[in-house]
Amino acid sequence: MQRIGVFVCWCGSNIAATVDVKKVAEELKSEPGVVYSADYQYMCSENGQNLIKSAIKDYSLTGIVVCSCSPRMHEATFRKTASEAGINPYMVEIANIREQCSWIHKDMATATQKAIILGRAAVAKVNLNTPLTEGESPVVKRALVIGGGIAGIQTALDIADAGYKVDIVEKKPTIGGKMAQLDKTFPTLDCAACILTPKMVEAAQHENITLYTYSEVEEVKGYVGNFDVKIRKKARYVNENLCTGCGECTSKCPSRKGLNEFNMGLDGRGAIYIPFAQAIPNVPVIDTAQCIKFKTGKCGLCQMNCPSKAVDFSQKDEFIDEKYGAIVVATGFDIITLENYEEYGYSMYKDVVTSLEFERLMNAAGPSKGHLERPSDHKQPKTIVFVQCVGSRDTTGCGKEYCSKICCMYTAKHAMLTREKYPDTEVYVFYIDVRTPGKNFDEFYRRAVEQYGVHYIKGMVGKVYDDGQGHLMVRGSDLLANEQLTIKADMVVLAAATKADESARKLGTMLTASMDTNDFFTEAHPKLRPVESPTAGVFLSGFCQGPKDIPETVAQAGAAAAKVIGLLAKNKLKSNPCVARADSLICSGCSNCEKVCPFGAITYAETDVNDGTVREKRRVAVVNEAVCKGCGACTVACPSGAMDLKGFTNKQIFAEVDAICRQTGE
Amino acid sequence: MQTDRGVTAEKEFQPKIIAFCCNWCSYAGADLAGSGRLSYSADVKIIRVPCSCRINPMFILRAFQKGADGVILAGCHPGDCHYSTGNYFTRRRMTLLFSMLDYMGIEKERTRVEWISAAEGAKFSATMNEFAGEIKKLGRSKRLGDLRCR
Amino acid sequence: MQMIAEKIKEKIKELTENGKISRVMGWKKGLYGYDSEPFVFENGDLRDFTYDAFSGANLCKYMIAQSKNDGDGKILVLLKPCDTWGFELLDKEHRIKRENIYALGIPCGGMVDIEKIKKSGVKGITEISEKEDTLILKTMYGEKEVNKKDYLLDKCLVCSSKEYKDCDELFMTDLCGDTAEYDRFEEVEKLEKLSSSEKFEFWRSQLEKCIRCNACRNVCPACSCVKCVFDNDNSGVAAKANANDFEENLFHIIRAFHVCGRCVDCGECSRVCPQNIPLHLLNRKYIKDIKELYGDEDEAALLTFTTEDKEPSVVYERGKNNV
Amino acid sequence: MTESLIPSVGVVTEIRIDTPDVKTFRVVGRNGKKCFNHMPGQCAMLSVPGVGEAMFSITSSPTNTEFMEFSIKKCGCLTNWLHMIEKGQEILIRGPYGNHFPVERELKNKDLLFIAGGIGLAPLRSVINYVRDNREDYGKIDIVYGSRSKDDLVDYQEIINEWTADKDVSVYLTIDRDQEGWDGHVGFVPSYVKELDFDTDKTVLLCGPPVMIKFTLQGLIEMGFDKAQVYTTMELKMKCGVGKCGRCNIGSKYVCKDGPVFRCDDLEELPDEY
Amino acid sequence: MYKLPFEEINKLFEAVSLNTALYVPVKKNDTVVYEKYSENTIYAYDELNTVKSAKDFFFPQVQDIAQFKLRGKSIEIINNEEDYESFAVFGVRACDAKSFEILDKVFLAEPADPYYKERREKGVIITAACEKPDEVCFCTAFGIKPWEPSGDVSVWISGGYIYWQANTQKGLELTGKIKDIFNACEENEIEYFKAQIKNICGKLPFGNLDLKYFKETDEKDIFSSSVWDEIYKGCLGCGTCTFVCPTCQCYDIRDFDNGKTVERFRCWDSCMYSDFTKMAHGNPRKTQKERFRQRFMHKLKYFPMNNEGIYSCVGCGRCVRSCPQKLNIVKVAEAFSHD
Repeated sequence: MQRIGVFVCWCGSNIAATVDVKKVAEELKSEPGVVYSADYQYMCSENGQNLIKSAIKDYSLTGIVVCSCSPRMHEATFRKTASEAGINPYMVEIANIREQCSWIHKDMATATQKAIILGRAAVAKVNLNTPLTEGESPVVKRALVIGGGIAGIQTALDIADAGYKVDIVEKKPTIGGKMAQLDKTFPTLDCAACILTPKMVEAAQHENITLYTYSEVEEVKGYVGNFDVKIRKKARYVNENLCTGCGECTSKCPSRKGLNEFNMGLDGRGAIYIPFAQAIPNVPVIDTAQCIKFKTGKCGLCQMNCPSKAVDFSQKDEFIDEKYGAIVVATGFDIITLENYEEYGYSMYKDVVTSLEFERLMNAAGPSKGHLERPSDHKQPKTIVFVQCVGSRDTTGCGKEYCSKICCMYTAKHAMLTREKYPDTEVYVFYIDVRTPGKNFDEFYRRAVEQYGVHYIKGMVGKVYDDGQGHLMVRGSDLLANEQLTIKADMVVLAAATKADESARKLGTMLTASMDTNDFFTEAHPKLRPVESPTAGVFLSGFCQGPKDIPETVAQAGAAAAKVIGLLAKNKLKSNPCVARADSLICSGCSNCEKVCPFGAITYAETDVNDGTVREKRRVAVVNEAVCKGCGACTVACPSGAMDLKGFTNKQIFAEVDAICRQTGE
Repeated sequence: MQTDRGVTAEKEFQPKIIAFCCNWCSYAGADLAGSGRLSYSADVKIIRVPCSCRINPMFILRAFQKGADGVILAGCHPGDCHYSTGNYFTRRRMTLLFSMLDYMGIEKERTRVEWISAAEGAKFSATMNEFAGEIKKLGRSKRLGDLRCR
Repeated sequence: MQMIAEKIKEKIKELTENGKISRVMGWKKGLYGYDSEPFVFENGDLRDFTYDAFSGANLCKYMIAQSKNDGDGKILVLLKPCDTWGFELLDKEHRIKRENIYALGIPCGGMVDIEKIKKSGVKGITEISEKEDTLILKTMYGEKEVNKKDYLLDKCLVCSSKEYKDCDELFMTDLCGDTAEYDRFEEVEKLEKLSSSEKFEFWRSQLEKCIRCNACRNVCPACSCVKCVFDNDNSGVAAKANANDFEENLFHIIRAFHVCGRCVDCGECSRVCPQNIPLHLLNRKYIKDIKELYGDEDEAALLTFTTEDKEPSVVYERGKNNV
Repeated sequence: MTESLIPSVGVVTEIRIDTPDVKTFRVVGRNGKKCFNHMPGQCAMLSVPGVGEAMFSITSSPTNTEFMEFSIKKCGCLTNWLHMIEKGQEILIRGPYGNHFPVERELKNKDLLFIAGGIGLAPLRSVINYVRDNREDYGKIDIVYGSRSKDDLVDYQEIINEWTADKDVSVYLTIDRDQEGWDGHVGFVPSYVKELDFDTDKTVLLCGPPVMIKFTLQGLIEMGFDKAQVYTTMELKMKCGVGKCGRCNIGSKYVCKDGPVFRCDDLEELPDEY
Repeated sequence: MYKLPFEEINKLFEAVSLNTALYVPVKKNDTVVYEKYSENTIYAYDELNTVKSAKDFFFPQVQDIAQFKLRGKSIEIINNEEDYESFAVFGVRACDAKSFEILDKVFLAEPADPYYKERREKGVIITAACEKPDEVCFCTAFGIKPWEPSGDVSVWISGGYIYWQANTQKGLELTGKIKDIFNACEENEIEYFKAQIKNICGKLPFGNLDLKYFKETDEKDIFSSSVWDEIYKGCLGCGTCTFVCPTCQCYDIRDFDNGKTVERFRCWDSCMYSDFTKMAHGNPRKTQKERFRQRFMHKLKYFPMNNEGIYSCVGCGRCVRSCPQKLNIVKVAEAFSHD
């Protein structure tokens, strides 16, 4: 049984004008456990708090109830007061008799009666409160960034600049990501490589950044502040420390059948290759599926020609175990495959290309050295048709339901650049809607239409077919003119929908970070916490959270970095003590709670249980208090009631219900 | 073989209504209703829970047992849950619970779920008034109640 | 059936001799021919082993206790198709040590409800023999023959699948009879169509019979909690008896809710109720609801969600047509 | 006679803290008088509405005509609650229940050896004080009492101030492990009893945790005692107190009605269920 | 002895119910229960037994004891003022009639249970002979004669007549009040009927259930027999057998807080439940084996030891019929008889 003190606040006249505070104090005095009750003009004032403190001492109170304003206002204040007077801050309950009572009721009798009932409920709850202590856990001052695109690089740089160690894990042989493949960027038309490569170099040279390229995250354990991560460093068969990046090997490789991924397969590369000239690290990698040495055991020309003896066919995958305080997901995006869109003829006609391929074709470092030529016969196309929303905003189930966000703008960019470089080229764009909500976006689009004379056609393309004479016939509808039209084109460019990178799902599972049905990571709060995952210590940067253009990605990358820096700046993490707790004597280990936990805070352990009757080793739920946020979803999923929420226990809520329902008219 | 001890003098019927409010949206909505002086029925008493997903069907049944005439749950709008997914679970749980109550012939109007954000003080007040009015019309909960507590 | 029982026995002997199993959870012949009981046969002693028209009991739940000790070796459990669903659930919820169990799927052509035979007026049954679908009943008041198919357990009348889940081996399962044609939601639909007060009356008249013996709970493969909330004095809802109608309702509502989405519709709750309360109608209501509201999902309905789920108000709307 | 299971109100007039987990509660009726009379070894049902009801042995001697005392160890829901109350709190009490030590028959004129461990002193204290108050009816008194530590010795003040002061009463205290400020014996009760090497013509009253009872009894037999010389008391879950609710039986005997006091040779006849 | 044409049985019920509340077995909602007689009551004479036994009349599943009001440190006791109305139960079978004698030994033993005692005194038991005993019946093993049931009044339904015979003072008093409705009858009119039943009882498969082992073996030896290790395994630990049993009498005492007072009541409990003997620091009956053993040891050994050899079983067959997994006392007795 507690010794409870009740403190009824007048809040000046805010409460006292409609609630008979003396009567409330008097009535609550006879509630079970209450040994002291008082009223005062302003409980939150220093005098009011002193009143509480001295009552705690004089009456050896173990719990207090403050009947006052909303707990959202002053709960923290009174908790501090209690704590200063030597009782646990969680032995405080607030009865909200201002917002929920005096301010909304006019009749004194009604309001007083209600205030008494609210006070009773609070007393009933405090009777069952137990002292709670905030958990503490140390923070490892190191961050992991998964993904080495612009998002990952920017996040890593910002964190590193703040003085914390950062590791970047990139599954490809080089960092840079999708941005490195781009030609120009909208709406400013500055060169992507020119702004990205310095950042790549900076990341590589930063003393606080370690790059793990050609590497993947293998396993994640632990929780916020204390993640244990295993990283697989895939064998490149080239010793990074010895290699000077001279490129001798790549030129000597006799196999030329490899498709150059960086150029979207538009040209070839050797089995040992450096993805592109500015790759970081500038170290080749061997494609074992292509390499003659790996396939037949004979060859080894690269090894023989390497001046620094860096080629090593016996290299094995390496594993690195590292501890991190925070993890940033920056896995980026990819574009969908187009097998569901046979009507566009992508797999049939070489001259039907995706926008990303077009990007490479336009690029000075691309397969055609920046000269626009079509893949089939390397002739310069005279008529180009761009098709937007290929797989985006698609509710048929073939593609993605969401808008890929960037296509409108890059298509306008492509159209504009084409017209600028090759004014004799006719450019058509089929669109459903043109979406340009960004700084200078609409102006950019209008320039394409007005200044560069790009033909925008609102409508869909129904079919792309070959006219037998080397032309692509694009049949579509013009919804504004309300007519069917067929355009004889030399080249068709498809704005294929974006999708989350395929590594995201596996990673999401490892991180117990929730994802939406499109495999984009879910943010902790869509408005208020857009760069945090609901899983504490996991942050989101860039496209992995949802479609974004470069400036948005960089902005979010910086925001994620700021959050990480905020976390790493702490030496210890204090955790909310109102978290779930599993009673191992009752827990059946059924895993139902784990399935509803949005934070991955519940794990299971074979535990010795002994309830005096049964002694056995049993699978029992364990709550990681540093990760649990205290929502209580698990408590209802648990049929046996083994899972309870501290601070809001089943018994406490029952007691509140009972107190409110208790008859009074005696 | 039970004894009926439920003899109470009927005054004007004053329903007992419990509103479980999630801390982040609906409780804040109630606060906003308060600071906006948007009056609602005094028969409604609020119990604060961290998230609507904390509400166990047993709490609702317990309220009816102890004499409540109506129980309303208020939480963040789907998609806006402070804990990201809590109210999605609430939605399923309560849909199924209410469906069962209905199937057993217990007036479905006595239970309700509403999504009320922290900005919707007016909605909070209007919802509570409307609910209280409905319960008043329905009268005392007889089908789901414990005579001992009357 | 007797042939099948003999074959099963041979199979058991073979598995025992191969050292694959150490004991067998099966049915033991009873006193009257219709009361075979769940029994653990040990040391290869299969005396009184039976598998007959009355082996309706689902043995899967015994596996919780029987598989606990690693030192005891493997136990063979005989499972009819519908028994395997509960077995799979127990496995999924980590309630059994699957590695200590050898699950043998066995054929089932529907089990007989002795109470139905008795209700048809047959008294004093002392012995029963089976000949194909005919049951020959020896009674204190003479002999009688009945067709097995006329007296199937309610759960068998709505047999929906002969699919075996999570078994180590299937044995003669091609001998399974057909699934039933009967619509298992028919009774639920009938109730749904009643007015609110008719529904109330119906359930009152049923639940008032409840003696709170816990048979429904204890037999249920979904009710496998180490300690049930209703037994836990600390839970706030513990009770040993229904003090009044509220407690009758409370117990069954909460039980239905706790198994909601997990219930495998094995029908054991109704089979074991000494008061013949059609408890399956509660659980089946949930199965129907889930099907209608959420469709087929891999996860139990209450352990998952979609952002497009129906609002709880769907309950009011659905009920509008029948006040 | 009938037993309606309806308790009467008792007032807790005094609470003494004995050990970190044992408190002794003084209880009288509302009229300030004893709630009822009892014999040494008998029990009473104490309860708090909504919390629980449980059986406790009455620790005070029947010769105390003013009040009853209960020494209660904190271990469950009700006892936790009792440990939190303050003076003046009303509780519910019914009884007395069960049999008692045969102070008027078999124990009369005998030399008595009391052996207690921990809270096991509670039921024996009633007999010890009864015997001390009727000193001429009994022979020599030896008391062996042991506990985990000095702090865990129940009734320590009374033992030191009164019992050891009595003539013809020998008190032997022991604690399980050595600790500062203790110059008495250290060791477990069963071995201490053997060390003390008592005459085997004594009648033994034994109470304590099951393990201690088991080993002490073994030791006594080895020393030459007969089981028929040893009395002990049992504790099982009880609800009614009158042998009807059906849960406290050991074999055919109900602890609440046929016990709690058993002679060890009788106990041996019963199935080994405790 | 009196008689009355069977089709006029409601006339009898009417007459009895004018004097005292009358309960009659009826079929209701797929079960057989006692129902307070009203003109719509249809006596389920062809049902051998009610699903639950008749013990409820004297030992209801829930019995209020008292209420307590707490205020500050004080407790006020409010005694329940319960009116015990007089009543008659019709159609009790011989087994259940015998069960009351067994319950008497518990509840009327010093100190008597006032609730039971009061109800027992207020109740008139009208038994009915069993025309068609069932295979699950084994009452004869306990010396019960279904052709001659005990009770305050016994009735036989045979040859289109219902025969009425008062056995006790209570029975005679009731008979005195209603005898006008009866026809006169020869004492030996139903001898043939009785003989018929007796003859059928001879065919009861377990009418001579062998309990020698329990009678002759020492309690400790039965207790430690290895047979228990095998036979309990099918037991689910539910309370069905104990709740339908006419002689099971274990109870729990519990409190309920109704918001105004704390109500103390007692309710049936079952030794089959795991928490039956559970204490804060342990449980002497750790597994279902111990609980299962307790139930049958109590019925077949402990109870007879304490009560002149009378078993705490009347062979009504309810547990045989109701056990979800078909375990029962007959199987237990049989398991030991083969030992």
